[in-house]
Amino acid sequence: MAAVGETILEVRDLNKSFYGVAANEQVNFDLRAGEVHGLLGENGAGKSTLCSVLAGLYRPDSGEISLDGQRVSLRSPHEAAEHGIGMVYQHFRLVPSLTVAENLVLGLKGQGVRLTLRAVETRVAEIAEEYGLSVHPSAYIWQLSVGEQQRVEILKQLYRGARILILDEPTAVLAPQECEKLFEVVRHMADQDHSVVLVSHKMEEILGHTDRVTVLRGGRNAGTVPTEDATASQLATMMIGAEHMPEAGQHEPRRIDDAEPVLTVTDLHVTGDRGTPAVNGASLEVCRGQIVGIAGVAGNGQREFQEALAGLRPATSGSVRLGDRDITAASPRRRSQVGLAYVPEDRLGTGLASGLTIEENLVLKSYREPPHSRFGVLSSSAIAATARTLVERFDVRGARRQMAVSLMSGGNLQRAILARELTRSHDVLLAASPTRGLDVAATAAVRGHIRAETDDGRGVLLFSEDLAEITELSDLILVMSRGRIVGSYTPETLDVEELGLLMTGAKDHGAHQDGGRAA
Amino acid sequence: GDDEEAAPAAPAEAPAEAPAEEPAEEPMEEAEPAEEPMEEVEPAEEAAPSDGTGYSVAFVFDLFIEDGGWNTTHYRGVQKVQEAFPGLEVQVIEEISPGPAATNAFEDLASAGVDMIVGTTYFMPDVMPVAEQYPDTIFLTWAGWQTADNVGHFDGATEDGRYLDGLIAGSVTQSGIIGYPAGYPIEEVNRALNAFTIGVREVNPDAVVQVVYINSWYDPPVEQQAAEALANGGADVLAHELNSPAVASVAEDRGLNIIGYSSDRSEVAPNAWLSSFTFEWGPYYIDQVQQMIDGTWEPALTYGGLQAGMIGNSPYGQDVTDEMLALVNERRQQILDGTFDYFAGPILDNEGNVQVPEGGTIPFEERTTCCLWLIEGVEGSIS
Amino acid sequence: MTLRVSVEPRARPALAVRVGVPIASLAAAALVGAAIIVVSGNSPLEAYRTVLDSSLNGVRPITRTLVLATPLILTGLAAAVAFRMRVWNIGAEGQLYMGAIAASGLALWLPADTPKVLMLAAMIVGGSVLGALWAGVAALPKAYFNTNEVITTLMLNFVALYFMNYLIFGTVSFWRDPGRNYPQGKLIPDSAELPIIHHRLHYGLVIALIAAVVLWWVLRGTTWGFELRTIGDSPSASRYAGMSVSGKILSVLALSGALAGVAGAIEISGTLKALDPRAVATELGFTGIVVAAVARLNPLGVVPVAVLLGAVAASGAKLQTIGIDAEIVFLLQGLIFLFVASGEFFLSNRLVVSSTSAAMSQTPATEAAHE
Amino acid sequence: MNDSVLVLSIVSAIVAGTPILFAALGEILTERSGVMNLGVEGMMLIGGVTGFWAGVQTGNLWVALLAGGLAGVVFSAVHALLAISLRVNQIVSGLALVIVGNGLSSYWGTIGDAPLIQSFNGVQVDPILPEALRGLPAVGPILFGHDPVVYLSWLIVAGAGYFLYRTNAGLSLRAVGEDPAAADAAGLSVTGIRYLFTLVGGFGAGVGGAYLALAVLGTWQAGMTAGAGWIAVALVILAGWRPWLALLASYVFGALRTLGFTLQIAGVEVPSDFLSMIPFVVTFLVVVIVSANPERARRVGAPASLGEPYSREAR
Ligand SMILES: Nc1ncnc2c1ncn2[C@@H]1O[C@H](COP(=O)(O)OP(=O)(O)OP(=O)(O)O)[C@@H](O)[C@H]1O
Ligand SMILES: Nc1ncnc2c1ncn2[C@@H]1O[C@H](COP(=O)(O)OP(=O)(O)OP(=O)(O)O)[C@@H](O)[C@H]1O
Ligand SMILES: [Mg+2]
Ligand SMILES: [Mg+2]
Repeated sequence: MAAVGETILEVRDLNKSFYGVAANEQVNFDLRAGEVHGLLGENGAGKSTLCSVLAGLYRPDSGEISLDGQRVSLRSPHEAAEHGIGMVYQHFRLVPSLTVAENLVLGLKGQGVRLTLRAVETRVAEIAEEYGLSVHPSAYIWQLSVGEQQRVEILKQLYRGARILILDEPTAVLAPQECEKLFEVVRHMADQDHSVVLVSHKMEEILGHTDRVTVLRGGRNAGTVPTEDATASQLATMMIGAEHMPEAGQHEPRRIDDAEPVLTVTDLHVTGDRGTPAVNGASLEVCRGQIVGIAGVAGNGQREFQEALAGLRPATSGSVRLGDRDITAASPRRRSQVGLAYVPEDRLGTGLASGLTIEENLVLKSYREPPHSRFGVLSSSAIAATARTLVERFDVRGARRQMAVSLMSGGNLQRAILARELTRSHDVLLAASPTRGLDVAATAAVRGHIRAETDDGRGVLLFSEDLAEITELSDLILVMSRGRIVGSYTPETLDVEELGLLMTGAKDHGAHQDGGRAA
Repeated sequence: GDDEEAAPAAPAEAPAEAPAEEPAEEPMEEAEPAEEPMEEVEPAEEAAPSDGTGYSVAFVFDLFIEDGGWNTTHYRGVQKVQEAFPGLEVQVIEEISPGPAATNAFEDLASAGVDMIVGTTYFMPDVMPVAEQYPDTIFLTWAGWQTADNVGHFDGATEDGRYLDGLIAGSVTQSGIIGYPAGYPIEEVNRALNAFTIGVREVNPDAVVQVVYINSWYDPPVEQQAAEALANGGADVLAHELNSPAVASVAEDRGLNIIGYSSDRSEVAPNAWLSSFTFEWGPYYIDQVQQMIDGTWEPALTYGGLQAGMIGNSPYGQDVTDEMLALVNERRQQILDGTFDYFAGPILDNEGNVQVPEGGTIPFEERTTCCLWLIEGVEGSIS
Repeated sequence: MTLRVSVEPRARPALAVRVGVPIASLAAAALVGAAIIVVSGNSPLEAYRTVLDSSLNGVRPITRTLVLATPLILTGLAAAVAFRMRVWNIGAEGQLYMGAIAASGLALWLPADTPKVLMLAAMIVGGSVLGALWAGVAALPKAYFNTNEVITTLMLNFVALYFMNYLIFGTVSFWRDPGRNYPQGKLIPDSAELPIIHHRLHYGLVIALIAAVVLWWVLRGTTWGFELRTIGDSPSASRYAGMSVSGKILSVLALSGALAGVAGAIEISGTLKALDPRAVATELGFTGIVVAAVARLNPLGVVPVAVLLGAVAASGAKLQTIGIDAEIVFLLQGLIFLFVASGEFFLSNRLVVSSTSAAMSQTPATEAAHE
Repeated sequence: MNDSVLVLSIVSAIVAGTPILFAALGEILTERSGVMNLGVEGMMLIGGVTGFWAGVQTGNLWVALLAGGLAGVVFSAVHALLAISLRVNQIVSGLALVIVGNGLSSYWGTIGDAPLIQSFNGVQVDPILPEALRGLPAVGPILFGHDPVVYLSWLIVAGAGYFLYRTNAGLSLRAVGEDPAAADAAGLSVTGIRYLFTLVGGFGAGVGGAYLALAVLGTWQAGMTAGAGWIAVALVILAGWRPWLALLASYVFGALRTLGFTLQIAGVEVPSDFLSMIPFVVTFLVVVIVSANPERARRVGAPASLGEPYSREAR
């Protein structure tokens, strides 16, 4: 076991590209025993790619990796694990239909023939105890909240004796208290001489919880610095190469006593995928020109709530009114026709059809209307024209005419969705985690669009696990927990501490979770 | 529903309407198939003068010649032809399914100058359009009914052999139940079944024949299951009108007796084996080739049984006693002499209707359109 | 630095690739086929010459090939349209039987002096309707309970076969010509026969070709086709866009069944002239699935593939006359499927030789437009 | 008692169901790994002809079954290559196997001067348990009257059930079929496991075909399965990918067919064609009824990644 401070992992001139797009170019990286090493970069800077290479998931096109001075080749996650490298992926890699314990032993060698989970469960209990990662070993993954699932992922790596733990954007899905707990765990592991690679977009996390930080830009090294010498603006510069990041200007919360409600939800009940109740009696009101933000830990019924509002999931009881129209039973198409715009959490797969072209996706909701089609016959010229204008107005980049959108980047995917949704006439915008995983520039652009909504007297219902986003945008902040609205604040009355407690109020929200592997 | 009235009606209306709408059928009425093949078969017996050199014949099969059933019986005929005409060029084309594929096959052969093309199963609809275009080629098909200047058809009177098989089955059965898995409830099958049952009841008036139709000519796993079902029902003798050896091997496995269908199954079922009628296409084929060579060939609808030499019998199994053989041989001789008619009335069907009145019979030339009824003593139905 | 050969997905195959790969696959199949023919003691050259002579060399061979290809085009389209939406309709076989039953029934039921146009229209519409309804029996549970359609359509094939057999072999039905030595369907009147283009080639081919072109256009040029492609691509996105997935399942399976039904109707009206179960049940439906897949579910691609198979089938008997076993012919067909199907891989993936510098192969942009 | 129609029919159903059971078990394991192989019919035919050939050569049942199984393995390897490595549409690859298997087996079985189709195998498949047990009322014939292969199939059913739910390897198999990406990250070789169990499925189908030829039919016939392979595929779905239910389904399917014949003998006034439809209609109805209840549907649902090729770097 290497002494503290000694370099245990070293990456030289790593190259990896996809579809001829260079994700990592000549990347160098080194990791020391017992350090928490931050990895910072914009979307697509190559962070996940680098991590996936270290975890043995991706095969590098070229480059050297050495552990404890020995050159190694990590041809599979199994080989990486044997070298003590474990990764918690941006999108969790757990089998929903199996239990926690089963997921832990899955793929472990030397387990013997019989599946004996009892031993595992006791060992798990120990580790959980040691690192304060409480989960129920015999619970099914699909029953767990996202936060719990993340703990399972970390447990899994510790259980496998990982000495190098890679966490890819671990806080993206966590409530503040959960984040704090996570960083305690991380620190504790470092003290145990484990090394941790911490990927994040969030400056404060990097500054607050790492020993050194490596910044990637456009797949290349932008430098590695000790955290104590680093400043936010310096890192930002390294990240996006510009002196100052775009200002996310705080805005004036509106007084809305006079305004009439555009969206009224009364005592809504919705059932989840597994037949268990997901939303139990949620009520709220969104007025013209108002942004209502719903904060909450993933898996507390937000998704089912959104889907019910969008008409993708039937409401078992309660009512939804758009203006003075009752749309409780209306079809998704009808809702969109009468003025509901929806930016779903899952961009590729729900918001956009991944195999279709950008043009086709931009008319996904208006293809039936002239000029895009008449009497069921599509007009490719009209569709192309619409696409061209939208791409310009919303500055969608990287789109090629006949190319499947799955090849486009995260931020551009989101821009495309906004372009389509916001340009249809609507009174209410329903937006779910609209900036998750987007970099600063993209985030600023998206938030700008959302604010602009209220200026034209529309109402916005905003779901997000990112508290900062909620507080920055909302005129009214609601807290969702266990499928209910459990708290309500205006920006003035906001008490982040208390809000966080409400969000994480109870831990066994699992029953409402469906796999929880966010898009 | 419609079957009840349809079944008895069919034979009645068949002759009535046939001439009206199908003049081509008339040869059927006129031809006296009973003797027609008789006299003509003679020349085949004494060695043929020509050895067939310079002539060519092709046989088209819908399955392969080794199927151990229908196609094998025809292939035996082909081999007889080759023996009789060493110089004759003989081609065998297998696995031609009816429809356009068959039409193509016949066209290929005709255009290649083959003098006589024989379809060994019901290929008539596929042959007719080709025959029109190749008037110099002779076409023969099994069970066809519409002749043309260069098209004739043939069929074997299974019932002759089946009646004799029935005599044996009836004598052997202890349980008085005989299982009879068959393909489809069609005239030919029912006719043979009825004759078989007549034989059975002649020697064993209380015995019954249980028939099961599997609605396929070839489905070994299902044939096996049908045989099992019948054995489970108490049958101790199995007879069948199906092509695969599956039924025979069930009989052997379960210690029953087996009457085959047109081929000797004694290898599969050495202990269970009793006997089977056989199709003897050889004499007919040889005769037709001879006529072609002599230039005397005339289109005909040939329907021949024992008398025509188109129906024979396989070797008998160990359980067939001498007195059984004696009876069988006596009856065979009487049929050959024309002094015995197993279809002599009265005949009731298994629903109690009179199908053949006292003193009546089923005339040989009307047999091919019989029967859409099952005779008294058969358990099962064709509805 | 070391060279490494790696497999990389293609965004969009270039036109040259999309044409070249299938041809290469065919060549490979022909080679392996040649090997087998040699083993079976015959001359590959003679064999392949025979295939060409009896299928493509001359007007008559070509007409025969096309006669056999016609139903395959239609069943191929039937599979293509369903598979495009990831609805695995294995039931074209039974739907085709139903089409044949309906068409022959109408031809016999309508007065024989009905004008040809009306008669043919009635048969084809009738065939497509019954085919669609039969597919509907599987479509309803699929649409409303998401019942696995592979098993339901498979079971319905057996049921349809027994039903067709019943009509001719099981009873003296309206379809059956009574009092024949061997059960057979009543011949349809002349007014019900498709006119002949040449030799035995009938206008069913034209109907099939029109169907192919129309389906191709419908898939890319209509809202219906757009919805079908979207659902096939990502169901949740299409639900989000307000499309009715269950409704589409019904209409797609109905169209698929209708196409198979038309194939049955055309077989009756164009080649068989009577309902003959033995001639109708020749696996045209199953073969259509493979045709569609080999054609990469592209309606226009279905046509050449079907013709290719027609050509191989058309030479079946001729090959036997030169001493090649019937089974070898099936084997050749199977090989073609296997190889062309494998070729699929090289359409959606490319082998990349990479060295130190990241492989800079062509970007999606430089690759040709999609179908 | 022991020759009552009921008892005998149950016994017959077991005999008839056994070849299908072997094939279905193999296919269950294959599909559990996420690979769908519709080529069962073709693999059974290949296994049948090879097994029968081996039977004729050696006269030894076990050698023959092994040979049949191995032939199935070789044949399924083609599907593995196409479906797993080349990511070919699995339905197509399966159908191609059926076509090739049909041609190849018929060819082999009918060539030569002593073709298999005319040979008979000396293989003995007799009951193994003592007369005393076999004589017991009802249970005797039903439980103790079978040949060793039937008992082998029961062992395999139990083994497969134990394997799937009680062993680490079984856990890995289920994980690969449910979520290959997660299994991959957990250090399992998705490709390796899928290859292995595709071959296992081929083995099952091959043994099924060999048993059909050697024991059930006692002879080899070209295209002798006549759709049995397709029924096996259907029963896998009907059984909800569970070995025990597959056993039940195979026997019930056989029994339903026998029922149709029993009804014919009883002379019910229903055309035999419609009686022949019974097993297929019942299967259809059961599948629909099961899926009609979402809760039940989920429990007997297909492996989540069934039919989906997996590629590590695709996203
Ligand atoms: N799955 C993919 N296949 C092929 N090319 C891809 C894929 N994903 C991304 N690319 C290419 O890489 C480029 C950058 O993608 P990436 O997702 O990193 O964008 P990004 O930097 O995150 O931008 P944004 O900030 O808008 O998300 C895109 O232009 C896209 O063309
Ligand atoms: N599996 C893949 N297939 C194709 N392109 C990929 C794949 N993974 C990453 N890319 C591309 O490689 C580049 C780097 O992506 P990567 O996910 O490493 O960026 P990142 O820094 O993790 O971005 P983010 O902050 O959005 O997670 C991007 O252009 C991305 O689109
Ligand atoms: Mg990105
Ligand atoms: Mg990332």
